[in-house]
Formats: sequence, C-alpha cells, structure tokens
Amino acid sequence: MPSALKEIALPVFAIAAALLLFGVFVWFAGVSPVDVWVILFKGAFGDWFSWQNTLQRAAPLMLTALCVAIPARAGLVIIGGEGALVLGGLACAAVPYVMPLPANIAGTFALCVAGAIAGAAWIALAGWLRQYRGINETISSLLLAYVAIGFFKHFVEGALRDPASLNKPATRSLAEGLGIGGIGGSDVHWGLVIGIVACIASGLWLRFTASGFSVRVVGGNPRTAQLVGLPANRLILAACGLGGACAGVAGAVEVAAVHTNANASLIAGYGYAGILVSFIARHNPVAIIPVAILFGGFGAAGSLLQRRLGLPDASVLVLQGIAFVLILASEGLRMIDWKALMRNRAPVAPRGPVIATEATP
Amino acid sequence: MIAPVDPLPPATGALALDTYELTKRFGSFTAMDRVTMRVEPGTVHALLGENGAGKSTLVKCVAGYQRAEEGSILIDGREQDIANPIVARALGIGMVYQHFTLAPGMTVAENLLLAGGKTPALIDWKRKRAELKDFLATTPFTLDLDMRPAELAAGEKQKLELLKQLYLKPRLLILDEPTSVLTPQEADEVLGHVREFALSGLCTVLIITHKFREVMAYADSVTVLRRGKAVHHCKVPDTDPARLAAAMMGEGEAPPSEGDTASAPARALHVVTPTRADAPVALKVDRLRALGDRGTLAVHDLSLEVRGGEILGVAGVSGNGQRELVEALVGQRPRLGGTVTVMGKSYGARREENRRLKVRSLPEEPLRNACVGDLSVSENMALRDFDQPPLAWQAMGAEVLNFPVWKSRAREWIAEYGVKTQGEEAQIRSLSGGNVQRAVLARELAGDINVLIAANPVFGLDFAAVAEIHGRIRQVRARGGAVLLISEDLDELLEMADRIVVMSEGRVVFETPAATAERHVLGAHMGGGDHHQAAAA
Amino acid sequence: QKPMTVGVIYVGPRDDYGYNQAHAQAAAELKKMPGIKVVEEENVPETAAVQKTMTGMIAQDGATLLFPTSFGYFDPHILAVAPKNPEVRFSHCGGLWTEGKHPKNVGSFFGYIDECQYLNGVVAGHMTKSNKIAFVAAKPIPQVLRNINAFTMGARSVKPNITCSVIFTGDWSMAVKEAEATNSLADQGCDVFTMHVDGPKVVVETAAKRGKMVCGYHASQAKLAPAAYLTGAEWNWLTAYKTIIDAAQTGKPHPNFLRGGLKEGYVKMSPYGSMVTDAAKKNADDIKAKMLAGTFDIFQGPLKDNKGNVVIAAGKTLKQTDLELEKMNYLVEGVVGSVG
Amino acid sequence: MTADQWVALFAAIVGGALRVGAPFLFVSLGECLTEKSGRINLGLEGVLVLSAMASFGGAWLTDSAWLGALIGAIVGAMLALLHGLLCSLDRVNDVATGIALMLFGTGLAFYLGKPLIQPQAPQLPSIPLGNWSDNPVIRSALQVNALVPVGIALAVLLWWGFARTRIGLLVRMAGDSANATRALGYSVSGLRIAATTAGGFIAGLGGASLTLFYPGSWNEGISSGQGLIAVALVIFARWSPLRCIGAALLFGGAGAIGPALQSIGVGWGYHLFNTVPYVLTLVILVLTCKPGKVAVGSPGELSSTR
Ligand SMILES: Nc1ncnc2c1ncn2[C@@H]1O[C@H](COP(=O)(O)OP(=O)(O)OP(=O)(O)O)[C@@H](O)[C@H]1O
Ligand SMILES: Nc1ncnc2c1ncn2[C@@H]1O[C@H](COP(=O)(O)OP(=O)(O)OP(=O)(O)O)[C@@H](O)[C@H]1O
Ligand SMILES: [Mg+2]
Ligand SMILES: [Mg+2]
Repeated sequence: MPSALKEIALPVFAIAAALLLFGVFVWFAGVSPVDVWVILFKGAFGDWFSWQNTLQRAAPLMLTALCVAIPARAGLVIIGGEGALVLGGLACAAVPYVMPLPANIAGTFALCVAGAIAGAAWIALAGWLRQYRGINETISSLLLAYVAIGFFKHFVEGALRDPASLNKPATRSLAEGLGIGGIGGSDVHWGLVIGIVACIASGLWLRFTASGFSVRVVGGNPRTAQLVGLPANRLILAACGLGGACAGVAGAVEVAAVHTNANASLIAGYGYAGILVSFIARHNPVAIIPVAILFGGFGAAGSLLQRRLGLPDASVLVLQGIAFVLILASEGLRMIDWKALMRNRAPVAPRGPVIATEATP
Repeated sequence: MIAPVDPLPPATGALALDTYELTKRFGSFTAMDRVTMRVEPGTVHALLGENGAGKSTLVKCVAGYQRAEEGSILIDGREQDIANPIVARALGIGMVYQHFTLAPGMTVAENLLLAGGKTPALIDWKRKRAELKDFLATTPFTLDLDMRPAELAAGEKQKLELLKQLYLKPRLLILDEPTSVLTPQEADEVLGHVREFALSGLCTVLIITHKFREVMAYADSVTVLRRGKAVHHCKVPDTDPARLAAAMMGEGEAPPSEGDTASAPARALHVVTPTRADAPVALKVDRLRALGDRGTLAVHDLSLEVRGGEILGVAGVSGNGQRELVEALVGQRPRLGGTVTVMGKSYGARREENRRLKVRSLPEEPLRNACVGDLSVSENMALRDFDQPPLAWQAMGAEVLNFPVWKSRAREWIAEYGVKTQGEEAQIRSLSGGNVQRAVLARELAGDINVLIAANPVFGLDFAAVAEIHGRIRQVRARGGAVLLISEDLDELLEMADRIVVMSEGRVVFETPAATAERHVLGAHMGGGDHHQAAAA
Repeated sequence: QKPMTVGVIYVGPRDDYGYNQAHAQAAAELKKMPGIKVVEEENVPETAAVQKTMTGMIAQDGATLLFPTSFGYFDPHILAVAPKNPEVRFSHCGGLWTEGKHPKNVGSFFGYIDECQYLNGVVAGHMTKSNKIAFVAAKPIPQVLRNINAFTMGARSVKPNITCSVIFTGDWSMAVKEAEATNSLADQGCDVFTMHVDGPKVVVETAAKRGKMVCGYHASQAKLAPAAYLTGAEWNWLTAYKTIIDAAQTGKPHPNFLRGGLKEGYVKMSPYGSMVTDAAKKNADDIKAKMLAGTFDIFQGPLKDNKGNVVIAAGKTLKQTDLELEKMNYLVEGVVGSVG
Repeated sequence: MTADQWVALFAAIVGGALRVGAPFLFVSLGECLTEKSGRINLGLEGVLVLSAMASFGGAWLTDSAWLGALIGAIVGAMLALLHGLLCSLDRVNDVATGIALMLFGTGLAFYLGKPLIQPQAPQLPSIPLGNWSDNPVIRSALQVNALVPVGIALAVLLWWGFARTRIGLLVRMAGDSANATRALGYSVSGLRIAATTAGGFIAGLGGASLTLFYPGSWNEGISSGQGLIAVALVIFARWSPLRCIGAALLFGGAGAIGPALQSIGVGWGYHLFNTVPYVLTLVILVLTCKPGKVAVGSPGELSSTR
C-alpha cells in the first residue's frame, strides 16, 4: 500500500471502527445506532450551521495543538498548554490596564502580541528548566499549568477584577473596537483564520527554512545538533516560545473574540484537548487543521446528540475516547509490513529432515 | 513431549552444537541462508564474516533470542526447539550479546542474580551475596557488587556480561564480539580465561570476532559466513588470515591490502611520510577540563597539539576520558576550563567556527552521534552547510532551503562513497551501520579541512570498510589537515598515526612517535601503572 | 397548533443535588405541560460553546424560548446571540438585564433566596451550641456574600454573639475542597453549616459525618442526612418558568425583569428536620410570615461590616428589589472571613 | 489566636493531609509501580475517576463498601490494562495514550455514573487513631480512612518487593533496560503490561477512597486532577514507594492549608495557596535535578527521564 494512502486510510478506518463501537455502546443504552450516526453527521458536518459550529470549536484547538507540536519537533513533550492559554488571555485582558490602546486592528494586534508573549514566556520557562536545570519538561509544564491557573484566578478575582463584574469575577471588558469579530458576518470568528494561518506558517517554517530545519535536527538528535554546532538551547527555547506563543494567542483570541474579558470560563480544557490533536496529527502542523476540525465536529455533534436523543453529555466523551484510543492504536499497526505478514501466513514446506519438533528441554 | 529415545546426554560439561540448514528471514531479506555447521565439544569455535553476514543472527537463534524459520539446531546430537532464552539457558547455553544487556540502574549483584536464571521468588540477599562473592573469587575479575553498570567503564561492563554467563556455568558459551570494547591486554585476559575454560572440558565456546589475531591465537576452528551462507569451515592450524579474508570477501574479490589486524605484511605496507616539524600547529588543546557523566572530573587539564599533515593517535583503555575529551572538543559536552585553539584562533565548537576554521569530526556510533535517524540521507548529508548557499537562499529575511541542490549533491556523494541505500530520500536509519558511516564520511570530508577529530571511526566495521575509511583519513593528512584519531584499538593507531599519546584517568601520560612505539610499553601506560603495568612488564 | 419548543441549558450535570437540579426539576415539570416541547443540554461551559448551543437550539430544534440557566451565560454569550435572533425569547437566570442597555427579547429572572438563608440562620441560631456557625462558599461574589450575610444576620437576630466562619473554595464545584472546608470549619468548632456551591451534597454529607447540623441550599438535601438536616433554602423555578412561557404563548411582551422571593413563590423552605426545636420553628415561622406579607426587610441600617465600617447608615432600609444589594461586596459584622 | 485555634489549625492540616492524601497515596503508588516497569501512565486520572464511579456503584449495588472498593480496583486495573496493551504496540506514545484514556475513562465514568449522583452508598469504616486525646478536634482529625493502612502496607510491600523478590527485580529490570530483560528471556511487554495493570488496581483503590470515604459520594467533580498529578508525585518521591507516602501526605497537607487558614480568618490569596503543592514540586525538582544526569532509582527506559 502506498504510504501516503496508508497515512490517511488507517485513521479513517480507526474512526469508522470507533463509530461502530460507539453504535454498539449506545445500543446497550436503548438508542438506535443508526439514529446516532445520522445525528453525529448532521451535527458535525450536516449543513452550513453545523460547519460553523464545528469550525468555531476547532479554532482554539489548532493553536493549543501547535503548543504541543512545535516543541515536539524540537524533541520536547509539552503538556502544559492550558497554562499558556490562560496566561495569554490574562495578559491580553491586562494590557488596557497599563496602556491605552487604539480601538482598532492595531490595538487588537497588540492584544494578541501580549497574549503571545505571556504564553511564550511560560512554555519557554519549561524549556529553560529542562535545558539548564535538567527537569523533565512534560512534568514541569504540567505543574506550571496548575500554577498559571492559580495566578490567573488570583488576579481575575483580585487586582485585575472589574468592580462592575459582580457575580462573575472578570477583568474589565475590552473596548468595543478591540474585539475580534466574525468572518464575513458568520458566527465563525477570525480566530479560525489565525489558527489556520499559524498552522500553515509553522508547517512551512519547519519544512522549508533553515531555522525550522535546525529545530527538527535538534529534535531528531540533540547530540548531532551539537556536533554540527547548532545552538540547541536557543533553538529549543525558540520552539517552546513559539508553541507557547500560539497557546497564548489562543487565550487572547478567546478573550478578544468570545469573552471580551478574562474570566474563569477561559479554563475550558482547550490546552489538554490540544495535546491529543497534536499527537494524532503526529505533530505535523498542517495535519493539525483537519484533526482539530474533527475534534470540533465531535463537540458540535455531541451537542445535537444530547438535544435530539437525550443522551447524556458524557456520551461524546466516550466517543472521543474510543476514537482517539483507536487512532493511536492504529499508529502501532501502521509500521507493520502487511505484505510480508501475508506471505508468512503461506505454509512453508519444511526442507530439513522431518524430525519431531517437540523435544525434552 | 516425546519420550527420550537415547539416554540423556550428560547434563554438565561441554556440549556439541550442530546447526542444520538454519534459515532466518527478516521480511523479504534472508539474513541467514541454510547454515549448516558443527561445533565440537570443548573447543573454541570462531565465527567470521563481514558486517551483516548473519553472524549475530545465527547465534541469536541458537540462544533462543530469535527463532529460525527453517532448519534445526542439535544439541549433543538431539534436535532442540529453542523457543526462548529461558529454554536455551536450561540447555546450558549462555550468550554475551554484541550490545550490552545490563540493567544500568541496578547493582552488579542484582544483575548477576537475575542472570542466574534460578532466581528464587523471594531473595535472601545475605546468602546470595555470599554466594556471589564466592563465585567472583573463582574468576580472575574483580567487581564491586554494589556498583551500578551506569558507573562502570565499558571494559568492566563487558567483564560483567561475561561474569553473568559464567555464573550460570554454561555448557555452551557464545560471545558476540566480546573484545571490541577491551584493550588488547584485557582482551587477552578475557579470551585466555575463556579458552582455559573450554580446554578444561567445562564448556564449548562459540566466539564472533572481526579480529584475525584473536582467531589465530585463541580459536580451534573457524566458520566463515558470507551474505548469510556458511562458505568456509576449517581448523585454525590449517589456515591463515589471508585465506580467511578471501573467504569472507568471496573468491572473486581481491584480498584486503590492509585490515584491522596490523599483521606484519599490512604494517610493512604502511609507508609513513614524516610530518614536517615546522608545519603549523592546527589544533592546540590547553589544560582542558571536562566533567564525566558521574559528575567527576573526567578530563584533567589535558593538553596536546596536532600539526597540519599529522595524525595524532590517542590510545587508552575505554573509560579513561577519551569519550569525554572528544565530546568536549566537538561541542557535545560543556568544557569546564582550558582553551582549544584551531589555527591559532579560539575554538568553541560553534557552527560559525566549525565553518570558518574548517573543523570536522567523525564520532563513534555515527547514527547516535552524527545523524538524525528519522531524516533522509540527503538531509543528513546537508547538516554541515544547509544554511549556506547554494543549499539555502535568502528570501523574505529567512534562509529558504533549496532541496534540489541537496539531493543532487547527495546523489553524487552516494555514488562517490559507494553508500548502499535505496536512494537519497531513504531514512538514514534504514541504512546498515557501515553505510551510515560512509554517508557521514562523505559529509565530513567534503571541502578543505584543517582539523579532523575521529573517534573509533571503524568500530565494528568489516575490513573492506575499514580500509576505505582509513584511506580517506590518510587523504586528509596528505592534504595538510591535522587529524586527532582516538581509538581503543592499538593496532589501528600503530598503523595510522604519526605520533601516539596515551590517555589514562583523563590525562596524557605518555607520548611516542608511532614508528618507534612498542605495544607493551603503550599497554603499560594505558594501564595507568597499577595491575596492568605489572601484567605488561 | 404546533408545540412551542423551549430550550434549557445547564452549566453542570442535571442531577447535582444543587443548582442545576433545581432547574432540571422545573424543566421536568414543563415537559408535562401540553403544547410544550423541551430540549435540554447539560455541562455546557460558559464559552463559545454555549453560543453554539443556543443557536443550535434555535436553528436545529426550532426553539423560540431559551432558558440559559447559568449566570455566566449572559455576558457576552446571550448578548451576542440574542440580537441575531430577535424572534426568539431569552430568559436568563441570574438577574442582569438592564432596561435600555440590553435587547428587548432578553430577560432575566432571579429569586431572593437570601430570605431563605436568613431563615436558615434563624434556625441555626436556635440550634447552635457553640455559637459558631459555618458557611462553605464558592466565590466572594455579591450573590454569595448576600447569602452569607443574611445567614449570619438571621443567626445573630437570635443570639447576637454568634459568629459565622466562611471559607471560599474558589470553585463552583470541587468536591474535595468543599469537604476539606467543611472539616476545617468543624475543627474550629462550628456546629451548623450551610453553603453556596453548585452541588451541596458533599458539604451536607461531610458535616453530617462530623455530627454537625446543616441547612440545605438550592434543593432539598434532607434525604442525604435526615438526622442532621435542619431546613434549607430551595429554588422554585417553575413559577418564573410558567410566567415567562405564558407570556410567550399568549403573545404578551417578554417579561424582562422578574424577581421574587418567598412571597412570589420563587423560593421556598425545606420542611423542618425532626430535631428543630419548637422555639426555633416558631421564631422562623413568624419571620417567614412577615416576609410573605412583605413587611420584613433583611438589610437595614445601622449595619456594620466585619471590619467595623458602616455599610448601611442608620435609618436606611434596603428593600429586596434594591439594586444596591446586588452589588454587595462586604461581609457583615459577625462573619469570620474576608472577601479576598 | 487562642491555643485552641492553633490546635485546630494544626489538626486541620494533619487531618487534611491524611484525608486528602489518601487518593494521592494510591495513585502515586500505582504510578510508581507502572513507571518502575518503564512506562508512564498519564491516564491514571481516567483510572481514578472510573474506579471512583465503579466503587461507588459497586458499594451501592452490593451494599458492601469493601466489595465496592474491590470492584473499583478491578475496573481501574482493566483500564490500565488497556493502556498497557496499547503502549506495547510499536510507535504508540504513552503520553498521548494516557491522555486519550483519561478522556475515555472520565467519559465512561460520567456516562455510567449518571444514576449514581443521587444515591448514597455504604462507606468504608474509619479507624479512630485519636482516642488517646480528649480533644474532639484531634480525635476527628485522626479518624483515618481504613484504606490508608492498606496503602501504607502496599507501599512497604512494594518497597520490599522491588528489593527482594524476583518479580520485583524483573519489573525494575524491564524499566531499566528492555534489552537486558529480553536477553534473559522475559517478555518486556508482558512485564510492563502486568505492572501497569497492577498499578491501575492500586490507583483504583484511590478512586474507592474518594467515593467511599472522603468526600464520600460520587459526582463529576470528584477528582481535581489527582490522577494527572500522580506523575509529579512519583518524581517527587524519586521512585521510592516509601517516599510516596510522604509525598502524598505533603500534597494532601498542602491542599488542606488554604481552607485551614481561611477557617481562622486568613483569607488572602487562597488561589495561590492552592498552587502550593505544584510550586513545591517544582522547587524540589529544581533542587534535585542536574542537567544531563539521570537520578539514581529512576527507571532508565522511562520517556520522562532523559
Ligand atoms: N529500521 C530499518 N528499516 C529498514 N531497514 C533496515 C532497518 N534497520 C536495518 N535495516 C536493514 O538492515 C541492514 C542494516 O543492518 P546492520 O546495521 O546490521 O548492518 P550491517 O549488516 O552490520 O552492515 P555494515 O557492514 O554496513 O555495518 C540494511 O541493509 C537495512 O536495509
Ligand atoms: N531485527 C532485524 N530486522 C531486520 N533485519 C535484521 C534484523 N536483525 C538483523 N537483520 C539483518 O540481518 C543481517 C544479518 O545481521 P547480523 O546481525 O546477523 O549480522 P552480523 O554478521 O552479526 O554483523 P555485524 O558484524 O555487524 O554484527 C543484516 O543485514 C541485518 O540488517
Ligand atoms: Mg553482529
Ligand atoms: Mg553492523
């Protein structure tokens, strides 16, 4: 099987199998699997409304997935994107406290930059701890995420709290002109475009530029990178910084496009979902786009599933769990040389003397 | 289970091994092709062959680590189905693998105990330690039971591997390239002990090696494998290195003009053009200090100079700071102190310095140290200069990679260096060890070179590859480059170097021109003056 | 006639023994009404997801009336969706709608549950032996502070030396923290508990395990701890739901601003537990009667906060409907704790 | 502050450490066993939540808390077994699989647990260790979860087993060098799957302790990430089962500091207090890690220890 075909076919098979299994699962709950499949499709991709729903949910995931994917290409497994996201959101909401911003696209840009810097600093800290103090980045980024969330709540409910935000502690709302709006009047905001552009840009950067290639060399074999004199520490920090910046921008976009301020609703698990998206896309930034859309589709479909069939909200979690477990498992089957396997099945006539193969050890 | 027809063979003492038409395939590749051979009990039997000839595959099948698809293995004339290493161990087969099989974080005692096979479910450490101490006393090696292999030098690890097997009292002992990490003295010590063991009738030994010297000195008979087939069997007294080499190469091909054996004729061929004494110092290392993995100082204020057109050999028992020296020189290990200058300019192994001062390196284990396994051959060949024109051009403030140039140059190098690969787009990890080394060689030797740092550049390669690589290194020297050649193989150094220094405990302890160097003197200095010196003196 | 489709959106699980369950119970009643079809979605976070749920209910299910029940759904989510769907009515639970500022097709409703918390406090004041009572709260926001203050004032109306210790867990639903807060307060000697978190189950059970008494919140938790449950503050959302649906069905203008307490039937008390003394019952029932008659005001001057500042001047009385109360940012005298 | 308040504060922290620490103890022991075999299980969060639901459901159905705990542990073992099986496939990353199983486990638990939010199930007994004192606060703080002694016994058992049983040595060897294990003829995947499964069983007891002792009921917010943080605890404990006890108590105690301080009127910055355990772990990592070095006792095959 040509490898490109295999790359696509296996996940598709895995998703099909997951749908089948999920059908059996709901059948036990007394719901018709066919209805479930139809509604899943309708809810995710059935019409323009569903598409908008799906795309809207996908937008933040693209950016948080990049927070895993880019460091992963430099050899780091970062799972603390949630921390970068909330700090990015906090920074974005905090900027107007410290300086006046023009209420136009330039102001919005400045907000995103603030978010990017906060996120970049946070993940780069995990990278720094690894490179200079020998601390495993997976663990430290996870811990840092918890710390970031603590900080976030502390400031949102403390120093940065808008006194007018009575029952839902939040920072002051952004000025009207600073927000990010919908694309061409649709419900899908420009965050989606930012996400897609970020995915494609980082894909191109990793593939076609010298610095991107250097990052891949460092990730592929750090010793080799040292041998050929690449500044491994700087490259790793850069990759972490870029990844963190993406997650930070995700937070800023959530604030500027959805919430208009920073509040606890920002902590919605996008960072953790991004980990799975990135792994399933095999840390390929461009592949993140379709995987994030698939993830968004699950969310959109889950909503309809609840309303139409009365299934509990957790059913979509179950479906996602099954799907991602199977997709990851299919990764393990990808490397198998199926042809050789088939050939080995064919009986081989023994050529040696026929001796009983059983023996007393 | 079928009832035994013959009376049971004796459960102790050397056993006889036969293989009958043993065949092993990996996918569509036949690694071992109907190999039939006999190993007499109580003898040392050598297996020779080029890299990838199938030697390891053969012995892994005997040791139950892999299973042959066809054919059979006979122990004392009875066919045995050796399904896994546990069965093999029950039959009295012990094997020292080509790659270390120690648990680096567990103590020597724990490693030995687990290898013992008959580990009880609950362990009485007091008794077991006493047993282990008694056992160690019966061997010529001493090891601290509480050390962890992670803290041991390579030679000590190899001894521990051997001890693991001896502890089992094996009836057949298989050694896969046991001496590649040992000094000549250590190798002699180990092989001598093993041979004694065999001759006493306690066990049969099957040994894989690339070194003809060891075959001639320690083996009774030899089998040569070539491309998976057993092509030559003979008794050692009836053969000589030239004939064995011919068998390894195949009849039609020329015997090697030089090998890793440093046999007398090979050394005679080695014409040394003396280095001009006024040649400029290309590489100057001054009081270099670097830490080892254990956090102790591994390189102690080490100083040395290499002139242009000179090969400086660095000899030493592994674990005396050579690896750390190389890593500190090429940028893989932080330097604690001292200076390194190349052509009079300070050298910190940065990319720009590598390029400006024309410093290249051939580290050991190229796949681990000099390649990115997941990247293609052409990408790996571009690692030194991918950010330079013509491999990259400036566009929009970034260096954009020009892949067609990478590929066409890679194709040229593949042809020039004879790299066997499915193409320049193949992942480099899919290449065999020797071919990875060739690909790295092509990259590192391109263009002008002021300084070449080579560490064990032919480790584990067959002699054809060795000859090729040695030839290329000499070319660097001929073109006026300075070569620092670090090797654990004294023969290689004696053959290649103009001057040899000996490293011991992180310091240079001895220096001599290669032409007048004497093995036993070098050996004595390598031993650092303690028990090794006594043995050498 | 085509049935009217009503969408109900919950922020947590429908059966949490708490806030969401109170709404779900009302929604279950709606389902029984003729001409009404209910679509529900639970565990909808206060993110763009709820906007999608609302538009989905409108576009895919044909809902014409929505009950987004979480406080955080209002701004910006309802405010983003409502102008695009002028023919749909949005009834937010939480009380944020402001005349002239927010669209006409949006409205909010809420109940003065602090009346019930005051009564909780009165009962607690009679029952406490240590004169220390406790409040496990999620966050120091006006709604919560108003409940804490009402509870404390109710208790201190019985015995002025009672103190009420408060712990903020920081999250609306965090079982271990709530249990830990309850234990800490019990260790400090508090013996009557109440709470304001999304799911009071953990606090009720933990307090009962420690041999303490509890007053419930949101819904009745009597079943969970029959021997420890004194009484409780419950929502009765069906009243508001029905008012809003009636208006929609009859084409009357959308009721934008609905509020009510005991008198209007928006909130109610759980039946008294068996150990509540007659004196306590009588005292509470008397005050309740005044509340039902509209002659009882909880917040009147002079009132000091727990730092000694006067927050309501002497002679000033704040009616329940007074919007100033919805901006409460202090803890009254007698509360041990701080707003952070 | 009065002496009584000090006692209460102290009791609250110690008692809190014991109460809140119990699930930490089990997940860290489970993760420790798993990591000793050379594998990481980030999916313990899923295991914890699923087994919390299963123990509660089990106790409710069988009317026996101990049977419930057993059921929870078995269910935890099953989910961990799935993790073990998946990770033994080639090229399957254990971090990603862990996160997927976290999703799957919590999803399954929430789905199947809907009917369990309302009921009450029989609870595990507590051991009154505080009877020596006549201070009711101390007595109640030392009402120890009956599972805690089980956890401590397990920790000792693991510590002993790793040092002096064959199976313990083999698990460690699988975690230290797959090659060495294979050369001795043992199945690395087999050992790791077994260790992961057993780890899931132990972590499952943590779930049981959540729903059957403290806080003692099933709801969807029952776990606040104890399973995810188990990985950090094990590093904190430097892969020693005995030190896991200390780490669990420390995390539990740190979690109790915030509420305890508030209960005596110190209310500032409770969100920051909540981050104390994480900051402490980071600080300890900074103090104990050295770049380029593998700590003694850390399994060599582990993807999280370079
Ligand atoms: N990961 C892999 N993918 C595909 N093929 C592989 C892989 N690893 C090894 N091979 C195949 O196996 C051979 C390499 O094996 P090995 O490294 O043992 O080489 P070798 O026989 O020792 O050769 P040399 O003399 O060059 O060292 C190559 O021919 C290669 O095609
Ligand atoms: N697991 C494997 N998968 C695929 N190919 C393999 C595998 N093991 C060995 N081979 C191939 O089988 C051939 C024989 O390998 P083997 O290790 O027996 O060589 P060898 O004679 O021991 O060489 P060397 O001297 O390098 O150790 C090589 O070409 C190698 O690539
Ligand atoms: Mg070999
Ligand atoms: Mg090889």
